[in-house]
Amino acid sequence: MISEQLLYSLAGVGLFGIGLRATLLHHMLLLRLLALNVCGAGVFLIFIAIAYGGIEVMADPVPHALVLTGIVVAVSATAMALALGRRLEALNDE
Amino acid sequence: MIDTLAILAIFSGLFFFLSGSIGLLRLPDLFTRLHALAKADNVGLALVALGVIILEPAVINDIKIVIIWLLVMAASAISSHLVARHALRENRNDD
Amino acid sequence: MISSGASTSILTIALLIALNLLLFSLLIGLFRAWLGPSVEDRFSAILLIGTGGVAMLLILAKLLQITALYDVALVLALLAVVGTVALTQSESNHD
Amino acid sequence: MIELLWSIFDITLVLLLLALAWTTCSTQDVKRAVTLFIAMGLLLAIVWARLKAPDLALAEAVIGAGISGALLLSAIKDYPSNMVSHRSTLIEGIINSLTLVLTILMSWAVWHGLNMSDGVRLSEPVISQLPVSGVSNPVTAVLLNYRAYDTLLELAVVLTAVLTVLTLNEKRVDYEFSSPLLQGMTRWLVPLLVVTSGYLLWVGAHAPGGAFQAGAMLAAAMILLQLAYPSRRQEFNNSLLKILLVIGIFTFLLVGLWMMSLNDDFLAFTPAWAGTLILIIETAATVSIATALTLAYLGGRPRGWEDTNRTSRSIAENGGAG
Repeated sequence: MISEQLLYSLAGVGLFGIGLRATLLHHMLLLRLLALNVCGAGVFLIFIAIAYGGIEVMADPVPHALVLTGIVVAVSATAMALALGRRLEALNDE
Repeated sequence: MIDTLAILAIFSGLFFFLSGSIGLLRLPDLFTRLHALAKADNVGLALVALGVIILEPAVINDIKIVIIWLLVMAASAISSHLVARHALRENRNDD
Repeated sequence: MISSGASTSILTIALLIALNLLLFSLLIGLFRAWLGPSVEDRFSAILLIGTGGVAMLLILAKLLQITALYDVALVLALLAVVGTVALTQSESNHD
Repeated sequence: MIELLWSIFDITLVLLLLALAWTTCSTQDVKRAVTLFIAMGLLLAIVWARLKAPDLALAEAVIGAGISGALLLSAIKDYPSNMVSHRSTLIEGIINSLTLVLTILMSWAVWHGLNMSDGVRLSEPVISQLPVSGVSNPVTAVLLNYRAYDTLLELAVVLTAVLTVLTLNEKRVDYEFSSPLLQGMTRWLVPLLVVTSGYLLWVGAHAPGGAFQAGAMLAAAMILLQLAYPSRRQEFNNSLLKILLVIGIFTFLLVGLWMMSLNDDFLAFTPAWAGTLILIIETAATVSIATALTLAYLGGRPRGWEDTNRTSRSIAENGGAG
């Protein structure tokens, strides 16, 4: 059987790549923001996959705490970027 | 014996989940799809929850699962109503 | 942690099959999110993922012996309606 | 047999996640992208649960189902939805090949890293110090005791983000419609959300939960109220809001300084009091996070904010003119 650690961290790398590509390709702010969030989810997934130790073993709590902080920061950054984008759209309309 | 009962409940719940999602995919318009969804939401989850309750010895967790089931039922009713109403209103605006 | 019937392998296998089938049913439902055509159609797929996710969390809690996953399912059930409300209330405003 | 079934589950889950990410990122339709993104968030919660990270599953469920859905769905109407644009083929090719190379390199790095000998796992020192940390949930211990600095700065980041939101925009216009059914449900759902938020805060000491999850839950309750009762114009008490916004970081700093006077080190908790101090900090942080997320959802200053905050408005208006 393949190792779950490897499978999920490769999935994390995949998410990161997909997100990065779309961040660079899109013109629209909201789509770029979503792509950036996908990117971030990929990084979180790599962390958590490495922390995973198996069905019977307790996972490493330190990466969990790191990623929890990361999720909070990601949400705040998204909210801030949405506000910036909204302001930008309002300026463009004028 | 108890385990068999639980497995039976969970798998009958799965039947409703699968038919719900197939209905979501195959039925012709939004309103019939929402109708299919309600099967998965209400009966499907109820049976799966019942199965897990049979397996779960701690009473506090059993109570939690019952609350979850009640919440999902209420949420599914409200959500279907809101989504359907929204669709109706948007269509009227288009005409 | 209470070790219960989940240690018996038949039950574990049955629960795993149930988990796989649930994921499969979500996969079918997600085709609707992909196909659309309207926002409401896509959103009905999200409603299905919400309920299916609750069912999956209940089974995972049993399989992995993590009781905290019942809390996650509870939170998911409680907040299931918030997204729907945000969707249906926000768009009716602009046209 | 059991391992095979787990593998099938893992592979399906991963493929579904990647497919959702791809469709989210490749579409030009904003509404479609946002709905698919919300679906991906819900799926991520299941992935965290599968990887035995219930704290994260909890956070992702609150964020994915509640906050980010509401944030993004309400933001859709700020943007034109049918703006299709393409990069030139050359640039697209360059971007595609660059990201492909980077992805392959990273895959190799991950594969190589996982094949190396197991380094020092941090979980052992975490577990061995748990008795003196004041809590028994290792994640909470890491967040609020061992690495309390990080959490303090995290609160500062949240505060900064919200201050930016408040400086830039006015609150969005209220919605016009509501449904009696929705209002009926809100009337009993909101108290339930508040109680669950308190439960998550309390349970964080010995099981998954904590300040952020509780705060986000409380914010979801506020958002639901805002959505269900659009006609009843909530007049916010702005001075109170400002206090609630900073009370978390203020309490954190105060406790840190107090502990510095006792133990010569910033945020070095006395073991006997650690449990109580962590609960106090978390309660204050919950209130602040809830206020911050609610204001972020509103998208700007509530009415009457300027009366006590003239400078920020004049800056925003000058920015608008220039």
